[in-house]
Amino acid sequence: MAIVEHLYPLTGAVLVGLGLYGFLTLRHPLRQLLAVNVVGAGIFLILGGLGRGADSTDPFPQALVITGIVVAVALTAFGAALILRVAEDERAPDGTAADDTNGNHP
Amino acid sequence: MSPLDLLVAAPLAFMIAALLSGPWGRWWLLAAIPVMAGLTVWLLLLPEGSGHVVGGWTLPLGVQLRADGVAQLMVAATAVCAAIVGLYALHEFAPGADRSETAHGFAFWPLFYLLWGGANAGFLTTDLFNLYIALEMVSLAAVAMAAMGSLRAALRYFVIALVGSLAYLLGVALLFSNYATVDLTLLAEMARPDLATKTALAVMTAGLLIKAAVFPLHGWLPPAHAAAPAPASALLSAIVVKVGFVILLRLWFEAFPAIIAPAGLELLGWLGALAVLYGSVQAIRQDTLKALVAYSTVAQIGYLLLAFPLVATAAGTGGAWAGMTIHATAHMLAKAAMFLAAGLMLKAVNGHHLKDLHGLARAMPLTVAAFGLAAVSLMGLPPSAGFLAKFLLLEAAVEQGAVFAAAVLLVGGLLAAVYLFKPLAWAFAGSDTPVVVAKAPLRTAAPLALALLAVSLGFAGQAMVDITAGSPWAGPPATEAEDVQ
Amino acid sequence: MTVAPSLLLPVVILWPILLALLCLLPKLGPRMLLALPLAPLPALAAVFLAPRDQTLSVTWVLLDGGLRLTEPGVLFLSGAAVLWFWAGVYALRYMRGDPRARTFALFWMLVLAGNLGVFLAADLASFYVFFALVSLAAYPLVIHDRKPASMRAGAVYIILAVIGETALLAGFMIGAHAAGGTILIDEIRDSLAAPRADPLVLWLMIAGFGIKAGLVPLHVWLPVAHPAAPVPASAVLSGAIVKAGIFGLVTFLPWGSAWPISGTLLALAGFSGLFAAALYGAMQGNPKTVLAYSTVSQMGLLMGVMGAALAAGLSAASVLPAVALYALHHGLAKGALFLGVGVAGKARGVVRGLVIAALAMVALSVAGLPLTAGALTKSAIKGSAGDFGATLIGLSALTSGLLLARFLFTLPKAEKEDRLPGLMVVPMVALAAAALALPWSLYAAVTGKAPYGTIDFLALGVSAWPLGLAAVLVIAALGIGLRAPSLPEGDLLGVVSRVSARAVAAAQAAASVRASEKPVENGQTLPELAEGLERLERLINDHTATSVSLILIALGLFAALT
Amino acid sequence: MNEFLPLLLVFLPFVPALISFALPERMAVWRDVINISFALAKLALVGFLLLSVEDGVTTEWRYEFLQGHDFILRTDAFALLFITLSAFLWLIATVYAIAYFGRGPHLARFFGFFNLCVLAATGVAMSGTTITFFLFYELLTLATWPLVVHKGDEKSLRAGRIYLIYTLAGSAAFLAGIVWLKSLVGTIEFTAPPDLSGIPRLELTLIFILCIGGLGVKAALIPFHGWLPEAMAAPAPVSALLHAVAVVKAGAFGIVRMIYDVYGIDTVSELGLGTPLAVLAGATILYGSFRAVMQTDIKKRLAYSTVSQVSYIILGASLIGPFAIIGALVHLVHQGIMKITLFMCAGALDNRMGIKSVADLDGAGRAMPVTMAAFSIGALGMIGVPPTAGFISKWHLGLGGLQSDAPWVIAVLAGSSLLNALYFLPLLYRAWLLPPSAKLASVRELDGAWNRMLILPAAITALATLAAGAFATFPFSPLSWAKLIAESGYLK
Repeated sequence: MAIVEHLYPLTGAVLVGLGLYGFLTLRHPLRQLLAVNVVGAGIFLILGGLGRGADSTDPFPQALVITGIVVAVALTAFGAALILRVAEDERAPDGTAADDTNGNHP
Repeated sequence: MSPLDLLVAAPLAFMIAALLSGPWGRWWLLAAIPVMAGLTVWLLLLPEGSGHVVGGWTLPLGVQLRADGVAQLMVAATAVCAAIVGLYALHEFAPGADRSETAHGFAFWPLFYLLWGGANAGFLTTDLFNLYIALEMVSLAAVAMAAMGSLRAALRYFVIALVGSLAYLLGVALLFSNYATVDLTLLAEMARPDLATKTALAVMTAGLLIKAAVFPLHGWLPPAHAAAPAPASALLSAIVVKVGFVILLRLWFEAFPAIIAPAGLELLGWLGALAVLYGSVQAIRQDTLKALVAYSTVAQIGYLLLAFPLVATAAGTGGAWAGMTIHATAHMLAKAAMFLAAGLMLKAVNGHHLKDLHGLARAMPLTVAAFGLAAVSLMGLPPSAGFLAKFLLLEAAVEQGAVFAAAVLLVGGLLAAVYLFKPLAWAFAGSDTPVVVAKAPLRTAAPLALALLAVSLGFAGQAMVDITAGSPWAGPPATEAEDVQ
Repeated sequence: MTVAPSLLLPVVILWPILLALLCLLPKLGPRMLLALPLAPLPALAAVFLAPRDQTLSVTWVLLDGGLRLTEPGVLFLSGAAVLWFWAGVYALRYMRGDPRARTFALFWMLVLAGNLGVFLAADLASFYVFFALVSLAAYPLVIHDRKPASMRAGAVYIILAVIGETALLAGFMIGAHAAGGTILIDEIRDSLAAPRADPLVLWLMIAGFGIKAGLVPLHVWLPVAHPAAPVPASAVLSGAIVKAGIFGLVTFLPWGSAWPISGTLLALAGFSGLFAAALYGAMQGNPKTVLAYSTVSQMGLLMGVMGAALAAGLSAASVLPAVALYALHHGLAKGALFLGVGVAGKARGVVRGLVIAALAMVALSVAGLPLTAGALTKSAIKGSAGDFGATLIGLSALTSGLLLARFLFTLPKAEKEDRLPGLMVVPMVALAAAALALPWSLYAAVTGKAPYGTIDFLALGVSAWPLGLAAVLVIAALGIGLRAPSLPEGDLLGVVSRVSARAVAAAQAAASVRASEKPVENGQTLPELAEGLERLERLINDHTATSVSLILIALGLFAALT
Repeated sequence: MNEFLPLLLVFLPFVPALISFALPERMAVWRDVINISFALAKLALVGFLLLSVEDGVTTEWRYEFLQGHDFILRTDAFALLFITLSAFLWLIATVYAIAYFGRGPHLARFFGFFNLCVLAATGVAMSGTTITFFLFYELLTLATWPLVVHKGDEKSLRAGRIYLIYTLAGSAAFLAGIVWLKSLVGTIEFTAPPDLSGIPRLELTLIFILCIGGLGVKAALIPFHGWLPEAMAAPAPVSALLHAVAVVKAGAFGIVRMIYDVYGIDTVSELGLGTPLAVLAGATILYGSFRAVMQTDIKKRLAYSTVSQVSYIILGASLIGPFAIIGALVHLVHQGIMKITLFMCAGALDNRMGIKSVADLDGAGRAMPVTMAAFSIGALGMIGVPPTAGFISKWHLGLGGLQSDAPWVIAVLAGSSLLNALYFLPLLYRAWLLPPSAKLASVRELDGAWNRMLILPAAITALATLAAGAFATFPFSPLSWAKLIAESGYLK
């Protein structure tokens, strides 16, 4: 029973660990973004699991998780767009991109 | 109705309005400024610590917004900064000739209001999860603004900020699992020194340190802040990092002062000291102006953390607390002024480097004066607010016998003088007057006003001290501090 | 009526200063030569009219001091005033047409003011002011002709003058402190007379005044500086200005208390100067240099006597009148001799013979030929000198005789077209007459004895043997055609200046070496450090590093919190 | 009304500062007129205050800018001494600066900061607490920096950098010291020294070292004097101001305040802190003089001379004794008028004839007799030749040294006088006695109103040098004031 009781948090912790590992080792921004999403999923799992009571489910953590997921989706979308723009810029032949106009580390 | 939720809601409303108005979005600012000013004044007039629960839900379910001293001060300072930076940006972010300019002109204004609203939420909320949302709003706006300068730097910023947010969120989750609430005021009552709480606190703090760009987690800041357009840089350096800092304050001094061991405070203090020294040394090394100013932010944030052990050890709502909050305010104003001035100067000479400023003091005396006045406050020289803050911190450090902290405060000021006088020296160099093309020269008034405010707040020291002392948790009660030891 | 005479004292000083200021006016400047004889007139009036030993306190000026004419001061003042007057008359003719007449007049007035002021000062501050004025303002007189030799002499003069001033100031300060912070000269002298007084004060004062008065070995400036100046200036330098130093000793030395060591040292220095300077001077080729050495010698005598008296602890009343009288005679005589150099250089034939005869008379008086005024003053002073001193003084007639004989033989010859102006002859004659006559008339008043109450010719003759020997030697030398060797001026000065030149050169060399060794200021300091910082910053910017630090900080915080 | 008088006095120069900043260059005449009239107004105000202080009335203005931290401006006798000096020399220096720069470009900034500088100096003088003092002390640093780098060439920028590093480091040390002291005894007003008896000696000593070290930077005590000779890169009016009134004086003034009003002479003597400081000052005197001898640049020579001369003040203050403090106070004024004379003359020589190094000086006295006469008086004053002001200072310092059982002071004074003579007299010699070069012969010193205006200030201060010495005991003379201050406050 003990394991089942802690199944959600434990799985969440594993996901956080995996995501973190990925984030540390992966170099491509898109992969990093995905790794971060894995971490996020882990955290939501932990949070969501908390509300799961024996008789009734506490809606409060669920609400938090839903809000969190909305935020995470928005951010992921934004990040993906950003990555896309960077990739476009890198592909641009003339280098007129707005990137690094103020090159701080020339 | 309460100004508390309006302060968050109004900017968001303006955001939507700006988003919908397209090319004319920027003119909403003229409506936003009086509205926000009114709300801010209202906030300042509220009695200390008066709270407002959003939507009528009671705690622990509801989300509480509360006007304590630090919130009042930070919201007010943010309003001033945002208003002035916004006015400055009216020219810069207008529909322009080419596509990217126009795109920036469209994009900036919604982001601006998002940032403003997010920051206000971050300063006013006592709900940890809501703070997460605020943090993300601000980060999103900040990254997008940074992206206007350098996509690459913005991406790096984004990824790292995301990690920080998640670390914070993890902590929130842990706390909720432990206490079944995420409201600070409630947590403060039931805080227990157990494993989960400590883990949560450690993880959240680490995450917030990223947001506040504390050494050695500041790596994202200089490229992003240096690359962004001047008004964006000003907002980023002035406001965004402060949100992380204020949440940190709430965690350490409001929610968990009872379980915090001195060693933890010491650790933060050390990080702050290192940040001051490291940021200053890096700033001295820079040869581009905005990078220099950005590193200066790293150094200045260090002071805020340096103050942590001082605040905790201080006897009451004494000088250290006031010093820390005044420093945050002063830095907000001065750094915004400095970035705006830097932007004007660099635009005028069409360069990035310090040497491009050659002789500019004669061509643009007012802009250079604004830069200089802001520098005075950042260096902590009298009679500026920066001096007041540093003086109060120094006094606290000396009273507590914290020799190292005192030394860092003084040396940090000196190093600041070294890097800040570098650009000034260039501006004063030579005897000829360079020919510069300054578009919309009236904009000089913006940095000048901010810098003058930063300096002249030094005369209103007691008023600021009084405001910040209004926090119900400004400085832990003496008994609790003793318990820890 | 009682007020008026004492008010003369400030006039004595202010009048020449006023004249000096007039010299600054562009139009009036060169014509101020005519005013030279006017400058000392108030002093002459004061000699007769001003009350003695009555202090006129002057408030608001300097440190609230005063002016006062003491008994010895009267003699000094009168001698100086007479000399300044006649030298002024002489100068107004001698300097006519000189391109730097204005400068000459200006500094003449200033030196005059300082010189007379020294004799009147009642407090340290004003004394020091006047002493400095006379020292420093005399420099332009010394270098008046701007010849290299004069410039060198001037440099030596100014260096020693400044050192002397400094020594004096130090001495004054310590003295004033010992006397309880007062600045009144009398009180300081009294405190020096106290048994536990600090000898340092005395030595500093002796050094300071000694430099001015040509005390061996501090005299080195004198034989080069006095001859360098124009003739009338030389006359006042040698006749009046050195007396400022003597007067300083007269005023400040604690008469009446015995200072065996200090006194003996002063006596030794003085008497050695008496002989050494005379002998060295006898081997000079320039008549003015010879006279300058004579001054060193004569002042040596005076200081030797004062030293002896100090060692013996004689009272002021027994020493000072004789000293003052001697100084008076020397001042007038030396003035006459110096002026004579100029006169002899323009006189021919019979006139020249007369001039030389007159000068010889004065010279013999200085050397102490019996029955002359010089002998009179010497006899007066012998009383204070002790037995040994008296013997030495007697013997000094030999060296003085040789020296002054040398002087007569080195007098310049006139050119064909030279005309002897009366305005130059009259001052010389007047001074000579005064030198020969005044001591006679003053002797009784000063010493309280009649001169030569009983004249014992035999004793006189015997006592004159050194002078006779000198005469014999001179005649013999002339007879066998022996010529005196010509030594360079300035004796010890040569050695000192060579050594100091070498030291300066060495110091300069050392300084230049140090300057070249100094590392060049480098804007880009410590490149390795900069590179290290750069690398560190790049590392921190990496996301992995950031996340690792994040974890580490979280762990650290956790550890710190538990 | 009297209550606001101190405030008015301090912030009076703020008006011309703002006006100078704001007026365009073509209205330079108005700027000159306004600057001079405000300088005159300030002088008049000071005169009015002098009379009231003479009657024993001190006015003060206080404002609690932070709880427990008062901002106090007070006109005690010592403050007025310094203010009188600064007001007088401000007028002089303003006239001189106007003549010196003529109608050059970018003068708005110069006069703006020039006025701020005077504001800060006045504030330093009138500060009634340590923290108020610090505020103005730091403001002074900031206001002078733009003046130091005014020329904008490589040398000036370097000088400005060095100046800042030195002075800000000094201020930091000073700040640490006063905060430390305040944490021990609370707010320190300069009316009566606080009770320091309960505090450990070590702590007091450390604080003293911090404060004196910090102040010593501005006062150019060795080893903190390095910035001063560098700052010579600034234009002559700035140097004159830096050396005579503002910066170094603020440091010396602060040290006097430290010893007499913060610690109190009893504590200082009990801790045995006076003698080491006096020895340090003595060493500075000799070292500065010695270095001055080696300089070939006139202004550098003067700069090292300042290093030496300012330490006279510190020497007098640290000896602790009636004569010594009188000497210190009177030298505060005397050094000001003498040094400003020298610098204004040096500036005039440079301005009119391009004379910068000692070797260029040959025959300058022939070409510019009035300037050189003023210079000579200043130089003689520095040497201490009577009856100049320098003599009066030295006299009191020497006696003070003896009174405090420090006879070595006499040796220091004597040595310094000799060295002073060694580096000043050759200048006079060259200027007056050597033949002028051809280019100097064409200079006509007093032709034209500008040139007369350039010479006049130096002539006035030279006369003041003479008068301050010759009429030292005149009522209202610097010496009389110094005595009044010493008797009324410091020798009880």
